[in-house]
Amino acid sequence: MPVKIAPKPFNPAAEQAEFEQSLTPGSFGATANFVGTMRNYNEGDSVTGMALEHYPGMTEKELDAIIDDAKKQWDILDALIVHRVGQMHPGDPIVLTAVWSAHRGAAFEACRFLMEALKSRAPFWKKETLADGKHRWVERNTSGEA
Amino acid sequence: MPVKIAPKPFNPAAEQAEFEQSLTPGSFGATANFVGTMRNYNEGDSVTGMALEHYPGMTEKELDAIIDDAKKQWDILDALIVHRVGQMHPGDPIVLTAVWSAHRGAAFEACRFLMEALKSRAPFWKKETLADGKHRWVERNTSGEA
Amino acid sequence: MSITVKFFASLREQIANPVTDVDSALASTVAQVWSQATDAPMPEHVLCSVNLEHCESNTKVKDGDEVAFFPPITGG
Amino acid sequence: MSITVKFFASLREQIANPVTDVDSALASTVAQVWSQATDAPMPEHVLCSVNLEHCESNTKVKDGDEVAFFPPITGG
Repeated sequence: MPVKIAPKPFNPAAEQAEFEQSLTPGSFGATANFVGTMRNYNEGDSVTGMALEHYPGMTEKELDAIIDDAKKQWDILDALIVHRVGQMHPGDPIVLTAVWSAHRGAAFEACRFLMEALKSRAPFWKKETLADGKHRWVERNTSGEA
Repeated sequence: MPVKIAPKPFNPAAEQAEFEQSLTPGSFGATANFVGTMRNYNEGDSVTGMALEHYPGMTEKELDAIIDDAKKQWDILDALIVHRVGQMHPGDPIVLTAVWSAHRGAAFEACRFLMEALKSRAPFWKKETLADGKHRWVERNTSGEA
Repeated sequence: MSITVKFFASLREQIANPVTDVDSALASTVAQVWSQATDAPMPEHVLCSVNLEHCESNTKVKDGDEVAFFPPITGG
Repeated sequence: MSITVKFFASLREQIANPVTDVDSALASTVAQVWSQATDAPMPEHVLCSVNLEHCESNTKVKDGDEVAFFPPITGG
Protein backbone atom coordinates (compact mmCIF):
# COMPACT_ATOMS: atom_id res chain seq x y z
CA MET A 1 0.00 0.00 0.00
CA PRO A 2 1.67 3.21 -1.13
CA VAL A 3 -0.50 5.36 1.18
CA LYS A 4 -0.68 5.01 4.94
CA ILE A 5 -2.41 7.06 7.64
CA ALA A 6 -0.52 6.62 10.91
CA PRO A 7 -2.51 7.20 14.11
CA LYS A 8 0.62 6.55 16.21
CA PRO A 9 4.22 7.84 15.95
CA PHE A 10 5.99 6.30 12.96
CA ASN A 11 9.59 5.85 11.92
CA PRO A 12 10.05 7.25 8.38
CA ALA A 13 13.23 5.26 7.69
CA ALA A 14 11.59 2.00 8.79
CA GLU A 15 8.49 2.68 6.68
CA GLN A 16 10.64 3.44 3.68
CA ALA A 17 12.84 0.37 4.17
CA GLU A 18 9.80 -1.87 4.54
CA PHE A 19 8.19 -0.52 1.38
CA GLU A 20 11.46 -0.78 -0.51
CA GLN A 21 11.44 -4.55 0.01
CA SER A 22 8.66 -4.74 -2.59
CA LEU A 23 11.06 -3.34 -5.21
CA THR A 24 13.76 -5.37 -6.98
CA PRO A 25 17.28 -4.41 -5.81
CA GLY A 26 19.23 -2.95 -8.72
CA SER A 27 16.05 -1.92 -10.57
CA PHE A 28 16.17 1.67 -9.32
CA GLY A 29 19.03 4.15 -9.18
CA ALA A 30 17.43 7.03 -7.31
CA THR A 31 15.38 7.47 -4.16
CA ALA A 32 14.27 10.90 -3.03
CA ASN A 33 12.44 11.37 0.21
CA PHE A 34 11.09 14.15 2.34
CA VAL A 35 10.19 14.05 6.02
CA GLY A 36 8.13 16.79 7.60
CA THR A 37 8.75 16.97 11.34
CA MET A 38 6.83 18.85 14.01
CA ARG A 39 8.74 21.95 15.08
CA ASN A 40 8.65 23.36 18.61
CA TYR A 41 7.85 26.82 17.26
CA ASN A 42 5.57 28.38 14.66
CA GLU A 43 4.90 31.95 13.66
CA GLY A 44 7.03 33.24 16.51
CA ASP A 45 5.34 31.16 19.21
CA SER A 46 6.53 28.20 21.19
CA VAL A 47 4.44 25.11 20.32
CA THR A 48 4.21 22.18 22.74
CA GLY A 49 1.77 19.86 20.97
CA MET A 50 -0.32 19.40 17.87
CA ALA A 51 -3.48 17.51 16.92
CA LEU A 52 -3.78 16.43 13.31
CA GLU A 53 -7.30 15.83 12.01
CA HIS A 54 -8.17 14.24 8.68
CA TYR A 55 -11.21 13.18 6.68
CA PRO A 56 -11.16 9.38 6.73
CA GLY A 57 -11.88 8.04 3.28
CA MET A 58 -11.32 11.27 1.38
CA THR A 59 -7.77 11.73 2.66
CA GLU A 60 -6.63 8.27 1.50
CA LYS A 61 -8.42 8.71 -1.82
CA GLU A 62 -6.76 12.05 -2.44
CA LEU A 63 -3.29 10.71 -1.53
CA ASP A 64 -3.81 7.78 -3.92
CA ALA A 65 -4.79 10.25 -6.66
CA ILE A 66 -1.68 12.35 -5.98
CA ILE A 67 0.56 9.31 -6.42
CA ASP A 68 -1.28 8.39 -9.62
CA ASP A 69 -0.73 11.94 -10.90
CA ALA A 70 2.99 11.70 -10.14
CA LYS A 71 3.22 8.39 -11.99
CA LYS A 72 1.61 9.97 -15.04
CA GLN A 73 3.93 12.96 -14.99
CA TRP A 74 7.27 11.28 -14.25
CA ASP A 75 8.96 8.01 -15.09
CA ILE A 76 9.04 6.57 -11.57
CA LEU A 77 8.94 3.01 -10.26
CA ASP A 78 6.88 3.67 -7.17
CA ALA A 79 6.05 6.17 -4.46
CA LEU A 80 5.09 6.08 -0.80
CA ILE A 81 3.22 8.54 1.40
CA VAL A 82 2.84 8.09 5.16
CA HIS A 83 1.00 10.79 7.12
CA ARG A 84 0.51 11.01 10.84
CA VAL A 85 -2.83 11.89 12.46
CA GLY A 86 -3.85 12.41 16.09
CA GLN A 87 -2.04 14.01 19.00
CA MET A 88 1.69 14.58 18.49
CA HIS A 89 4.70 16.29 20.01
CA PRO A 90 7.64 18.39 18.77
CA GLY A 91 10.16 16.23 16.95
CA ASP A 92 7.53 13.72 15.80
CA PRO A 93 7.51 12.96 12.08
CA ILE A 94 4.34 14.32 10.44
CA VAL A 95 4.74 13.13 6.89
CA LEU A 96 6.99 11.02 4.67
CA THR A 97 7.00 11.15 0.89
CA ALA A 98 9.38 8.88 -0.98
CA VAL A 99 9.91 8.18 -4.67
CA TRP A 100 11.94 5.49 -6.45
CA SER A 101 13.09 5.90 -10.06
CA ALA A 102 15.86 5.00 -12.49
CA HIS A 103 17.28 8.53 -12.66
CA ARG A 104 17.51 11.33 -10.13
CA GLY A 105 15.57 14.03 -11.99
CA ALA A 106 12.28 12.15 -11.80
CA ALA A 107 12.78 11.17 -8.15
CA PHE A 108 13.54 14.73 -6.99
CA GLU A 109 10.74 16.32 -8.97
CA ALA A 110 8.07 13.76 -8.17
CA CYS A 111 8.96 13.84 -4.45
CA ARG A 112 8.56 17.60 -4.41
CA PHE A 113 5.30 17.30 -6.34
CA LEU A 114 3.89 14.83 -3.79
CA MET A 115 4.54 17.26 -0.94
CA GLU A 116 3.15 20.32 -2.70
CA ALA A 117 0.07 18.43 -3.90
CA LEU A 118 -0.50 16.89 -0.47
CA LYS A 119 -0.29 20.30 1.19
CA SER A 120 -2.92 21.76 -1.11
CA ARG A 121 -5.22 18.80 -1.82
CA ALA A 122 -5.19 16.19 0.96
CA PRO A 123 -7.62 17.00 3.78
CA PHE A 124 -5.54 17.34 6.95
CA TRP A 125 -5.80 20.09 9.55
CA LYS A 126 -3.41 21.06 12.32
CA LYS A 127 -4.39 22.42 15.72
CA GLU A 128 -1.48 23.64 17.79
CA THR A 129 -1.12 23.68 21.56
CA LEU A 130 0.91 26.71 22.67
CA ALA A 131 3.17 27.05 25.69
CA ASP A 132 0.41 28.79 27.65
CA GLY A 133 -1.93 25.84 27.09
CA LYS A 134 -4.10 27.62 24.52
CA HIS A 135 -5.04 25.95 21.24
CA ARG A 136 -5.13 27.43 17.76
CA TRP A 137 -5.89 26.06 14.35
CA VAL A 138 -3.16 26.57 11.77
CA GLU A 139 -4.93 28.73 9.22
CA ARG A 140 -3.10 28.10 6.01
CA ASN A 141 -0.16 26.20 4.61
CA THR A 142 2.72 28.29 3.36
CA SER A 143 3.82 27.93 -0.23
CA GLY A 144 6.83 25.72 -0.92
CA GLU A 145 8.96 28.85 -1.17
CA ALA A 146 8.69 29.54 2.55
CA MET B 1 31.37 15.32 10.28
CA PRO B 2 28.98 16.27 7.50
CA VAL B 3 31.09 14.51 4.82
CA LYS B 4 31.99 10.83 4.86
CA ILE B 5 33.76 8.60 2.33
CA ALA B 6 32.60 5.02 2.85
CA PRO B 7 34.97 2.27 1.68
CA LYS B 8 32.45 -0.39 2.72
CA PRO B 9 28.67 -0.77 2.11
CA PHE B 10 26.73 1.77 4.17
CA ASN B 11 23.13 2.09 5.33
CA PRO B 12 21.82 5.53 4.31
CA ALA B 13 18.98 5.53 6.86
CA ALA B 14 21.37 4.62 9.69
CA GLU B 15 23.88 7.31 8.63
CA GLN B 16 21.10 9.89 8.48
CA ALA B 17 19.65 8.86 11.86
CA GLU B 18 23.08 8.97 13.50
CA PHE B 19 23.82 12.42 12.11
CA GLU B 20 20.37 13.67 13.10
CA GLN B 21 21.20 13.00 16.75
CA SER B 22 23.45 16.05 16.63
CA LEU B 23 20.42 18.23 15.88
CA THR B 24 17.89 19.38 18.47
CA PRO B 25 14.52 17.60 18.09
CA GLY B 26 11.85 20.16 17.21
CA SER B 27 14.38 22.61 15.78
CA PHE B 28 13.82 21.52 12.19
CA GLY B 29 10.63 20.94 10.25
CA ALA B 30 11.95 19.54 7.00
CA THR B 31 14.41 16.85 5.98
CA ALA B 32 15.04 16.07 2.32
CA ASN B 33 17.28 13.26 1.30
CA PHE B 34 18.45 11.54 -1.82
CA VAL B 35 19.99 8.09 -2.17
CA GLY B 36 21.75 7.05 -5.36
CA THR B 37 21.77 3.26 -5.70
CA MET B 38 23.73 1.10 -8.08
CA ARG B 39 21.50 -0.19 -10.85
CA ASN B 40 21.97 -3.58 -12.52
CA TYR B 41 21.84 -1.96 -15.98
CA ASN B 42 23.29 1.09 -17.71
CA GLU B 43 23.10 2.33 -21.27
CA GLY B 44 21.29 -0.80 -22.37
CA ASP B 45 23.81 -3.23 -20.84
CA SER B 46 23.57 -5.50 -17.86
CA VAL B 47 26.00 -4.39 -15.14
CA THR B 48 27.22 -6.83 -12.48
CA GLY B 49 29.68 -4.72 -10.50
CA MET B 50 31.24 -1.32 -10.18
CA ALA B 51 34.46 0.13 -8.81
CA LEU B 52 34.33 3.69 -7.53
CA GLU B 53 37.61 5.60 -7.46
CA HIS B 54 38.17 8.96 -5.80
CA TYR B 55 40.95 11.44 -5.15
CA PRO B 56 41.60 11.23 -1.40
CA GLY B 57 41.94 14.69 0.05
CA MET B 58 40.47 16.58 -2.88
CA THR B 59 37.18 14.69 -2.82
CA GLU B 60 36.54 15.47 0.86
CA LYS B 61 37.60 19.09 0.37
CA GLU B 62 35.24 19.50 -2.57
CA LEU B 63 32.31 17.92 -0.71
CA ASP B 64 32.93 20.24 2.25
CA ALA B 65 32.93 23.20 -0.13
CA ILE B 66 29.65 22.04 -1.71
CA ILE B 67 27.97 21.93 1.71
CA ASP B 68 29.37 25.39 2.51
CA ASP B 69 27.94 26.68 -0.77
CA ALA B 70 24.53 25.21 0.06
CA LYS B 71 24.59 26.86 3.50
CA LYS B 72 25.32 30.22 1.88
CA GLN B 73 22.52 29.85 -0.63
CA TRP B 74 19.73 28.42 1.56
CA ASP B 75 18.57 28.80 5.12
CA ILE B 76 19.38 25.28 6.29
CA LEU B 77 20.39 23.86 9.66
CA ASP B 78 22.79 21.24 8.41
CA ALA B 79 23.61 18.83 5.61
CA LEU B 80 25.20 15.42 5.26
CA ILE B 81 26.94 13.72 2.35
CA VAL B 82 28.05 10.08 2.45
CA HIS B 83 29.67 8.62 -0.69
CA ARG B 84 30.77 5.06 -1.25
CA VAL B 85 34.10 4.16 -2.84
CA GLY B 86 35.64 0.80 -3.79
CA GLN B 87 34.10 -2.32 -5.27
CA MET B 88 30.30 -2.50 -5.13
CA HIS B 89 27.34 -4.49 -6.41
CA PRO B 90 23.89 -3.74 -7.84
CA GLY B 91 21.54 -2.53 -5.13
CA ASP B 92 24.35 -1.01 -3.06
CA PRO B 93 23.85 2.62 -2.04
CA ILE B 94 26.37 4.88 -3.81
CA VAL B 95 25.58 8.25 -2.29
CA LEU B 96 23.40 9.90 0.33
CA THR B 97 22.71 13.62 0.48
CA ALA B 98 20.49 14.90 3.28
CA VAL B 99 19.46 18.41 4.34
CA TRP B 100 17.69 19.65 7.47
CA SER B 101 15.86 23.00 7.55
CA ALA B 102 12.93 24.83 9.10
CA HIS B 103 10.88 24.86 5.90
CA ARG B 104 10.58 22.45 3.00
CA GLY B 105 11.61 24.75 0.16
CA ALA B 106 15.17 25.11 1.40
CA ALA B 107 15.52 21.40 2.18
CA PHE B 108 14.33 20.26 -1.26
CA GLU B 109 16.38 22.80 -3.17
CA ALA B 110 19.58 22.41 -1.20
CA CYS B 111 19.37 18.60 -1.40
CA ARG B 112 19.05 18.79 -5.17
CA PHE B 113 21.92 21.28 -5.30
CA LEU B 114 24.19 18.95 -3.31
CA MET B 115 23.62 16.13 -5.80
CA GLU B 116 24.07 18.24 -8.92
CA ALA B 117 27.19 19.92 -7.51
CA LEU B 118 28.65 16.61 -6.36
CA LYS B 119 28.10 15.07 -9.80
CA SER B 120 29.95 17.89 -11.52
CA ARG B 121 32.61 18.90 -8.97
CA ALA B 122 33.55 16.07 -6.60
CA PRO B 123 36.24 13.78 -8.04
CA PHE B 124 34.74 10.29 -8.25
CA TRP B 125 34.94 7.90 -11.20
CA LYS B 126 32.94 4.79 -11.93
CA LYS B 127 34.22 1.69 -13.70
CA GLU B 128 31.54 -0.84 -14.53
CA THR B 129 31.87 -4.61 -14.80
CA LEU B 130 29.53 -5.96 -17.49
CA ALA B 131 27.82 -9.34 -17.63
CA ASP B 132 30.52 -10.68 -19.97
CA GLY B 133 33.22 -9.80 -17.46
CA LYS B 134 34.53 -6.80 -19.38
CA HIS B 135 35.17 -3.48 -17.68
CA ARG B 136 34.37 0.01 -18.90
CA TRP B 137 34.76 3.47 -17.43
CA VAL B 138 31.57 5.51 -17.25
CA GLU B 139 32.42 8.44 -19.50
CA ARG B 140 30.20 11.22 -18.31
CA ASN B 141 27.45 11.97 -15.82
CA THR B 142 24.05 12.73 -17.27
CA SER B 143 22.42 16.03 -16.44
CA GLY B 144 19.80 16.04 -13.70
CA GLU B 145 17.11 16.01 -16.39
CA ALA B 146 17.87 12.42 -17.37
CA MET C 1 -34.24 11.21 0.80
CA SER C 2 -31.32 12.91 2.51
CA ILE C 3 -27.82 14.24 2.03
CA THR C 4 -25.19 13.59 4.68
CA VAL C 5 -23.34 16.71 5.86
CA LYS C 6 -19.97 16.85 7.62
CA PHE C 7 -17.90 19.71 8.99
CA PHE C 8 -14.22 19.39 9.82
CA ALA C 9 -11.60 21.11 11.95
CA SER C 10 -12.21 24.75 12.92
CA LEU C 11 -15.51 24.80 11.00
CA ARG C 12 -16.85 21.94 13.09
CA GLU C 13 -16.06 23.93 16.23
CA GLN C 14 -17.53 27.16 14.85
CA ILE C 15 -20.84 25.84 13.56
CA ALA C 16 -23.38 25.83 16.38
CA ASN C 17 -25.69 22.83 16.30
CA PRO C 18 -24.93 21.69 12.76
CA VAL C 19 -27.33 19.16 11.27
CA THR C 20 -25.84 15.97 9.90
CA ASP C 21 -28.57 15.30 7.33
CA VAL C 22 -30.30 17.65 4.91
CA ASP C 23 -33.50 16.89 3.00
CA SER C 24 -32.38 16.37 -0.60
CA ALA C 25 -35.61 17.97 -1.82
CA LEU C 26 -34.47 21.26 -0.27
CA ALA C 27 -30.90 21.36 -1.65
CA SER C 28 -29.71 20.85 -5.21
CA THR C 29 -26.27 22.47 -4.85
CA VAL C 30 -23.51 22.36 -2.26
CA ALA C 31 -24.24 25.98 -1.29
CA GLN C 32 -27.86 25.06 -0.61
CA VAL C 33 -26.73 22.16 1.56
CA TRP C 34 -24.75 24.66 3.63
CA SER C 35 -27.77 26.95 4.02
CA GLN C 36 -29.95 24.03 5.14
CA ALA C 37 -27.34 22.76 7.58
CA THR C 38 -26.55 25.99 9.41
CA ASP C 39 -27.67 29.58 9.88
CA ALA C 40 -24.07 30.80 9.66
CA PRO C 41 -22.94 32.47 6.44
CA MET C 42 -20.46 30.39 4.41
CA PRO C 43 -16.90 31.64 5.19
CA GLU C 44 -14.94 33.02 2.26
CA HIS C 45 -12.22 30.38 2.13
CA VAL C 46 -14.29 27.31 2.98
CA LEU C 47 -13.57 24.21 0.91
CA CYS C 48 -16.10 21.53 0.08
CA SER C 49 -16.39 18.02 -1.24
CA VAL C 50 -19.09 15.75 -2.61
CA ASN C 51 -18.61 12.02 -2.13
CA LEU C 52 -14.95 12.49 -1.12
CA GLU C 53 -14.09 14.62 -4.19
CA HIS C 54 -13.17 18.30 -4.04
CA CYS C 55 -15.98 20.42 -5.51
CA GLU C 56 -17.26 23.96 -5.94
CA SER C 57 -20.14 25.56 -4.05
CA ASN C 58 -22.34 25.38 -7.17
CA THR C 59 -21.69 21.64 -7.63
CA LYS C 60 -24.98 19.72 -7.95
CA VAL C 61 -25.96 17.26 -5.24
CA LYS C 62 -28.50 14.47 -5.06
CA ASP C 63 -30.10 12.10 -2.60
CA GLY C 64 -27.55 9.88 -0.88
CA ASP C 65 -24.57 12.18 -1.43
CA GLU C 66 -22.08 12.99 1.31
CA VAL C 67 -21.18 16.67 1.40
CA ALA C 68 -18.34 18.01 3.56
CA PHE C 69 -17.16 21.50 4.43
CA PHE C 70 -13.72 22.30 5.77
CA PRO C 71 -11.20 25.12 6.19
CA PRO C 72 -8.03 25.47 4.08
CA ILE C 73 -5.86 22.36 4.25
CA THR C 74 -2.91 22.49 6.64
CA GLY C 75 -1.39 19.02 6.48
CA GLY C 76 2.09 17.94 5.49
CA MET D 1 62.56 21.39 -6.77
CA SER D 2 59.72 19.23 -8.05
CA ILE D 3 56.00 19.13 -8.71
CA THR D 4 54.05 16.00 -7.82
CA VAL D 5 51.88 14.64 -10.65
CA LYS D 6 48.90 12.30 -10.35
CA PHE D 7 46.62 10.69 -12.90
CA PHE D 8 43.25 9.19 -12.00
CA ALA D 9 40.78 6.66 -13.37
CA SER D 10 40.86 6.00 -17.14
CA LEU D 11 43.72 8.49 -17.60
CA ARG D 12 45.90 6.56 -15.19
CA GLU D 13 45.31 3.41 -17.24
CA GLN D 14 45.92 5.18 -20.56
CA ILE D 15 49.13 7.00 -19.76
CA ALA D 16 52.07 4.70 -20.39
CA ASN D 17 54.85 5.08 -17.82
CA PRO D 18 53.70 8.37 -16.32
CA VAL D 19 56.23 10.17 -14.16
CA THR D 20 55.14 11.11 -10.67
CA ASP D 21 57.45 14.12 -10.28
CA VAL D 22 58.28 16.90 -12.70
CA ASP D 23 61.17 19.32 -12.37
CA SER D 24 59.57 22.64 -11.41
CA ALA D 25 62.20 24.51 -13.47
CA LEU D 26 60.73 22.92 -16.59
CA ALA D 27 57.04 23.62 -15.98
CA SER D 28 55.37 26.87 -14.99
CA THR D 29 51.79 25.94 -16.00
CA VAL D 30 49.58 22.88 -15.60
CA ALA D 31 49.78 22.21 -19.36
CA GLN D 32 53.58 22.19 -19.14
CA VAL D 33 53.40 19.72 -16.25
CA TRP D 34 51.38 17.43 -18.52
CA SER D 35 53.97 17.71 -21.32
CA GLN D 36 56.79 16.89 -18.92
CA ALA D 37 54.92 13.96 -17.42
CA THR D 38 53.90 12.14 -20.57
CA ASP D 39 54.41 12.05 -24.34
CA ALA D 40 50.66 11.65 -24.89
CA PRO D 41 48.69 14.68 -26.08
CA MET D 42 46.32 16.10 -23.47
CA PRO D 43 42.79 14.73 -24.14
CA GLU D 44 40.12 17.31 -24.94
CA HIS D 45 37.95 16.81 -21.85
CA VAL D 46 40.68 16.25 -19.29
CA LEU D 47 40.19 18.01 -15.95
CA CYS D 48 42.98 19.18 -13.69
CA SER D 49 43.67 20.40 -10.19
CA VAL D 50 46.48 22.13 -8.34
CA ASN D 51 46.78 21.43 -4.63
CA LEU D 52 43.33 19.78 -4.52
CA GLU D 53 41.56 22.72 -6.24
CA HIS D 54 40.02 22.56 -9.70
CA CYS D 55 42.10 24.59 -12.16
CA GLU D 56 42.63 25.43 -15.83
CA SER D 57 45.43 24.17 -18.05
CA ASN D 58 47.06 27.61 -18.01
CA THR D 59 47.04 27.80 -14.19
CA LYS D 60 50.53 28.63 -12.85
CA VAL D 61 52.39 26.05 -10.81
CA LYS D 62 55.40 26.22 -8.53
CA ASP D 63 57.81 24.00 -6.66
CA GLY D 64 56.02 21.76 -4.17
CA ASP D 65 52.64 21.84 -5.88
CA GLU D 66 50.56 18.71 -6.44
CA VAL D 67 49.02 18.61 -9.91
CA ALA D 68 46.40 16.03 -10.87
CA PHE D 69 44.77 15.11 -14.17
CA PHE D 70 41.53 13.19 -14.45
CA PRO D 71 38.63 12.44 -16.81
CA PRO D 72 35.13 13.92 -16.44
CA ILE D 73 33.64 13.22 -13.03
CA THR D 74 31.18 10.32 -12.82
CA GLY D 75 30.30 10.04 -9.13
CA GLY D 76 26.96 10.31 -7.40
